[in-house]
Amino acid sequence: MSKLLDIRGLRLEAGPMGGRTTILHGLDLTLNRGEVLGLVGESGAGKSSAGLAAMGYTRDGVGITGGEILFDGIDLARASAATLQDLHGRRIAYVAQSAAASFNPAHRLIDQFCEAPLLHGTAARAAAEADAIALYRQMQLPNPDQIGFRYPHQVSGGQLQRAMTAMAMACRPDLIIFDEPTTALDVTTQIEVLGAIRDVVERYNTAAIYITHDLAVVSQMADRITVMKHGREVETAKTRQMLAAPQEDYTKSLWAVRGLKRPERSAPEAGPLLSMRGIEASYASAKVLQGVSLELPRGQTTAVVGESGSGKSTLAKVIAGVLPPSNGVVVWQGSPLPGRYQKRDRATLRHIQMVYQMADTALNPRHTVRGTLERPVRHFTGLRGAALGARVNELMELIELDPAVFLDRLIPELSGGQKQRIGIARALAAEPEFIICDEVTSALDQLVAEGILRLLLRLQAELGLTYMFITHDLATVEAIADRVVIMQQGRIVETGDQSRIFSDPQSDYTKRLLASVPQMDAGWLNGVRQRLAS
Amino acid sequence: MMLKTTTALAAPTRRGFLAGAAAGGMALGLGLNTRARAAEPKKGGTLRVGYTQGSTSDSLDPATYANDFMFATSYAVFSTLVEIAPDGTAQPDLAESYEATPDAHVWTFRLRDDATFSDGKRVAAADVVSSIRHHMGPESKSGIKPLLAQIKDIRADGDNVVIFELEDGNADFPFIFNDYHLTIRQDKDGAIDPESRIGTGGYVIEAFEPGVRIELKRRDDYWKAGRAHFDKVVLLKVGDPAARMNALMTGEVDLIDRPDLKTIHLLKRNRNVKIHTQNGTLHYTMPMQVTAAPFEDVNVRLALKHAIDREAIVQKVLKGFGTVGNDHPIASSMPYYNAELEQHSYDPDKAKHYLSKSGLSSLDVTLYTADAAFNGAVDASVLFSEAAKGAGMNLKVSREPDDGYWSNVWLQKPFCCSYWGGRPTPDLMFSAGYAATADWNDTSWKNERFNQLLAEGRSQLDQGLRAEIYGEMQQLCQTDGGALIPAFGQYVSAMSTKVQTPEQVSEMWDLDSTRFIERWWMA
Amino acid sequence: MPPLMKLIFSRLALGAVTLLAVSALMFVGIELLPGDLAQQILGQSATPQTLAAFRADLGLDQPAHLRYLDWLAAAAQGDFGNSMASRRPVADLLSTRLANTMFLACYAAVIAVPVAILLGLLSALWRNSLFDRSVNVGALGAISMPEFFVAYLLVLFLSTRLGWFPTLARIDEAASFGDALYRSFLPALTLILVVIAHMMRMTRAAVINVLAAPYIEMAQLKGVPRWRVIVKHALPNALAPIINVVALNLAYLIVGVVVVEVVFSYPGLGQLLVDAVASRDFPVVQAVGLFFAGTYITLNVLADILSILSNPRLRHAR
Amino acid sequence: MKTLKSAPTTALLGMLILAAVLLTGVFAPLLAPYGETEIVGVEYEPWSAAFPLGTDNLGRDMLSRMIYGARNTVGLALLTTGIAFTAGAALGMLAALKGGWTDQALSRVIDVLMAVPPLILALMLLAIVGPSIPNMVGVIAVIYIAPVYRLSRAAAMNVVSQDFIQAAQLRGEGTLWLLRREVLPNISSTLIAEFGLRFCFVFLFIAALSFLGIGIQPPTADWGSMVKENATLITFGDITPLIPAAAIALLTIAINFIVDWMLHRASGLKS
Repeated sequence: MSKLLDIRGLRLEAGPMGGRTTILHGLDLTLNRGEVLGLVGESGAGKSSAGLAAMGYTRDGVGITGGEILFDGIDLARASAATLQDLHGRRIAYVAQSAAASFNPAHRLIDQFCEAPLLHGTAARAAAEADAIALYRQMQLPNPDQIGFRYPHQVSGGQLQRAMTAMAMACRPDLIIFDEPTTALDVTTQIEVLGAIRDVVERYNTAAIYITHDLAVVSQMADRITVMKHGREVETAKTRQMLAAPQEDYTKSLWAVRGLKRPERSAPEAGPLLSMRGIEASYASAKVLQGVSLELPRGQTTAVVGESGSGKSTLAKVIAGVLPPSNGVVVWQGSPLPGRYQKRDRATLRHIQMVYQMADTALNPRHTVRGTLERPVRHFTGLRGAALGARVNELMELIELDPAVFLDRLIPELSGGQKQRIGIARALAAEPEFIICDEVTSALDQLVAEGILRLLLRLQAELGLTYMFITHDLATVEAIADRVVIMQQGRIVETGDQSRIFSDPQSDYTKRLLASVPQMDAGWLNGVRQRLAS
Repeated sequence: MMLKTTTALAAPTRRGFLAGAAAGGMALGLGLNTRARAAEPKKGGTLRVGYTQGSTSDSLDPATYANDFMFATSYAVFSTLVEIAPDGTAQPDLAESYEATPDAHVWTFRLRDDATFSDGKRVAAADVVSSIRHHMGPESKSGIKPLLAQIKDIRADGDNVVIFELEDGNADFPFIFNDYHLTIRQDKDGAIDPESRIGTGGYVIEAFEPGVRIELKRRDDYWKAGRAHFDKVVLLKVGDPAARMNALMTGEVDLIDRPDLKTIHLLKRNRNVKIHTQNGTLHYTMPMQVTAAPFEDVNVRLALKHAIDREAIVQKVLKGFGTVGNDHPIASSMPYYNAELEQHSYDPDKAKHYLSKSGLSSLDVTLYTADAAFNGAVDASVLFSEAAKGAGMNLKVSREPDDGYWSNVWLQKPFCCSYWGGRPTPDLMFSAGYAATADWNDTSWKNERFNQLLAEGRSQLDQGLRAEIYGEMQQLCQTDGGALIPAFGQYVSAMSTKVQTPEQVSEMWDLDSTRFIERWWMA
Repeated sequence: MPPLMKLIFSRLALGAVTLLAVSALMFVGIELLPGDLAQQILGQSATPQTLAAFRADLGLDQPAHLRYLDWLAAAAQGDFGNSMASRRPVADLLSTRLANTMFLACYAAVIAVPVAILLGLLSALWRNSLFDRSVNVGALGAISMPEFFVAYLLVLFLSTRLGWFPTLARIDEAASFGDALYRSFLPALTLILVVIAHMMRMTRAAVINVLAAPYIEMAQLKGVPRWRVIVKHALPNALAPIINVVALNLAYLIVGVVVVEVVFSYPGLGQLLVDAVASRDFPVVQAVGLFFAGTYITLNVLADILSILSNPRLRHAR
Repeated sequence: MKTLKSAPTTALLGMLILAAVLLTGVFAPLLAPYGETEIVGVEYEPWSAAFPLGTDNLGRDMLSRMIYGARNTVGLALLTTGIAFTAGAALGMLAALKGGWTDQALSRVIDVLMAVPPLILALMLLAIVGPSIPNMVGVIAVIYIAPVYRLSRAAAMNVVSQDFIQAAQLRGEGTLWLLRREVLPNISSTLIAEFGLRFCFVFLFIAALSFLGIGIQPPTADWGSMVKENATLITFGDITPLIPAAAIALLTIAINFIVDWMLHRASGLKS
């Protein structure tokens, strides 16, 4: 097997002179022709930078400060701009995480497909278009003959992702860098995309670097896996080996995430804390919720599961009173709630709190942690002075952050996980009975997410909170939910105790959803596809 | 608007009527050839003039003339019954001669028979009657209307005699007809068409864009001998002083009015440019309304009169184009000028003295000003307030917008800047702006002795007594009057050396009393 | 694309309403101005009875709201009445000057817009290069000079010193097109210098802003040359803000040129409006004012529509 | 301090100049060799030891007038811009937060205001209220409220769509608090940047008004009217009017350097 790519002692540094931070400390990677290497790690591991560096490309402010990148004998670290320009798109191609953002909204898909072949002179326009359509067909895109003549915004995310893979294939490169190509997709679509990618890569025997944080996914795609942490290689092994017997503790810890289990709980106290009857809601003309009815048992966690567009977040908005329902009623402890939060009394506002998906936008970046917490405490409990300070410290203890260290930091100075904890603390400040958690973990790395989930479970145990947990990630559901509500296109398709839903799902959709969750088994993908095909 | 110095709005009637009655009184029906002649005029050439004034609202209707631009046009395209000659005498123009009954109650004007309109028609008595009537009667909004009030009746006697009957005798009556309002138009069944371009003047209108330009072409059949030398004349409105000077220096125009005095010393350096000045009776005033505090106290008035540095204003504002004033409106060049009067000058101690006499320790007054009042009024006011500081007074300068200055400030504010085009005789000057009854008594000064002398003077025929009377009146103005008159100005214009002027030009108003178009020529 | 149409129509309707409001505003403004036309024309010679006569003659004695409604009714039928001062139909008064103003504006725009955008693109392309910095400083210098001063400087050097161009921008029906171009070069240049900076800076900012988008990185990783990235990938997505700033400056070229008109005694609308305001000549103020407001609004609506069209998301529905 | 270190030289230069001008303004009486309006010599004296920049059209010391001019020009422009921003930003944020009718009403009024040519608006308003300095400040402020409103509305729109606003609303916070504590801090950098530019426009606008004769009243020295007062000299190649003009240009450029840097940082913070 001949080496296609050979990275030796690659150092990447970022930032201005003085405050430079090292992104990669002397990374070594090799890749043979036709081989697929999985690059795994949490955010900040430097896997994306490594992937881009493999193309001899670094983002603004990042510089290669050591080592070499031998692509087919050419050292990309020292290659001229012209050389790189010639290689990019022709022999090395790139597939970005968010296809929606990485397609130029101003041009049609096929024009963007043809750009590289034309520029590199590998094909004439007509030939390029024909090839595009052929590839679209191989990628199992719906009506491949026309789809290319659409604009990006007219095509769904999953299809875009496949179209981008096709585009990468345009010049039949020797190497493709896949940078988290499915992370932004729903599980059911993810399967299709993964399948399509793997087929085409195998078919043209293209070498690839597949970057992801999801071990289950990478185990479907890669021949070899390299685990990275903080810019360093942790361990590298053949996929099966890695799955069967991870050597390093860190690698093991990545597996361990699946270990989280909620405490067994006694049956719910009588009477739901909150219930909804025949809720209908719509944005402008588009109806998002159609006749949703459900009950949230006191002191338990109800997970609302669904893919994007299922209306699960809208449900949260209705309960919170941000989006008054056009029909139906929300009942809180037996009494109906006004549709608009403005009309609700402070007690109600206080007892229904929200924790948001994006901690970055959920917390005011111009406030300190103290400011963020003091305001609601004072607002709801009326505490002042020393008592106030004490309460804020208490909250910090609750979310396991050291007040001394964090209270006076600005929000942007916190990590993603810490921000999310502050978000929770802000909700707790109101001393609520009920908290809506809207995708609270989906933006976080698995280890961090697990921490948050543990915290939520602990708080529930200590404070007897009731959760409505909105998520698309079934692993999370399995970890913490007592009851599960499955939503699709604004309707509830199935409701039930967690164990029951997972053990024997009734509706087809639920079945498909469950089946689509990637498993830690290299054969899984094929299996699923056959099953779904039949 | 800002750059049309709105003086124009005021100008016509302020300096208009009767201007130019000569020092020696009147010379009725004198021949035309007594005028001193310069190097023989030469026909031909085009004169391009850059004018400060001129507005989009200009029209040919003689009742609406509001600025130099239209005055000049009026004199070039039309003509008047009487014109004031450079020597200040009244000369018949469209009229061939005129005579009055002994009591000067009835005036008979005989028209010349060779005067024709540009369409060839001969000027008839009816034309004159309708042209004058156009400015009379309740509907009229002509600036000269008040002066025609004295006319009881006009009638045509045959085709070329017009007879005026007056309310009272007025020996100066013919001078009225030099006014640009009173240009003669064609009669159409009892009235004139005010917008008509048909006139009796030396030029016809080729193009007229109000507020932009007017283009004139000489009439080959002009009836007046020895006039209208330029083949073509173009008047351009060039509001910005810098633009005017640039245009002159780059040879885009041959003549500009009101060059910026600030930079005239630099303009002089240009070899192809000559500066033209006229003395005349133009003077700048700062009227204090003697009915308003604190000006009702004569000592305050005197204090202020001694707190202004007149030399500085002549030098710095007029750039030497003028002479110091002595707080009365009679120019040294005018008859009956009182040379004995001691000259008021900048004297802080005196000012303080008068101030203490008025019982005031300090003085806080506001002087309202705008360059609309006169070119440099703002600077003059600033100089004044600086000088006044020296006399322990706080003189606040408030700059008003140029537009509406004459309607909103003059005659309204107790202390402001103004100017007078001046009058040829003390009697006319005093009656216009200082008589108790005068519409434009802008100081509301009502001095019994003064008004009594004014009446006497008008009827008095003995020159010696007249001198005494007017001498005393000047003294009264100076010591008691409300008008602070820092300086007499000159009309300044600049022109290419190619432009030739007669040795003697009429000095009353700028540019040969705005008759330059038919009097001047190209070398 | 009905939604787009709806958008355009609503914009237009809004424009009309705004226009109405502006006319009312201007009317009130003139009403509040000290003095009226009669006083302005009669100046100091105004005696109460002449004033009264004049006012009656002009219809100024009628109550304000009536005068406004009368005017509005007539204007609705396209009749803007006569100038109170000169008695000439407003239409005649406007026609030539309107032409002049448009001529000057187009003249300046035809040069300024492409140059500005080109400079903007180049300085975005060679960001932080010497070129970029010098263009930037030059632009700032240009906007930081008072307009009339820029004009004077141009006159000094190009006219009085070198004698290349006339200082008076006299254009009359006699002048040929070439003539007109030559005579009004200095005012045009002044305007160009004034507007170019703003547009150029905006273009640069907009393009640079887009350069941060993932699809730009994608393009580079497809081996697309830098200039092509800028022109083909960045520019189309930066159009909206550029169009808007261009519209804004075009409006300025038509509306905001009073000072330049004064310095070069150029017979344009600005001068007319200022005159009319000074002489309280209501019909003229209204006509010109409305024309200006109309231009501004039209240009903005146009800009909106264009930026909508430049956005495929809105151009091609899902 | 840390941020200052990271500032590019251009920005530092800008701040240096701005600081210098401001200090000059504040300490004008101490720095100026002669009084603001004091007539100390013959008009248009050439540069000399006594009059480092010569004298102006009335024989006042140019240098002293420049120094006092710094105070008046910058002071007034600051005041005017300040007013325009307080009002414009408040209204803009309110419109963004409330949306619906409040937004519609305000935005339409602003549209009308913007549709009238600013210079004409200024001429009219000043003719109505009379051209005193307070009036001028007021009028220009009113005129500049419009663009500021639009900017702050647009900026605030991005903020109000974020969850922390919703969180505060669900808490039942009052409008004022939302504007002051939640929205304002997040658009301040944009506003400051805009402030710099508007500030320049404002004193150029004042200069234009002076040129048309209704600007700052004499004998007050401000750079704009100083250019105007001596502008005709340029015709003859005398550089006297260039001095205040250069001062204006310098200040504008300086401020824009700072602004560019701030904008850069603002965008940096977002990403």
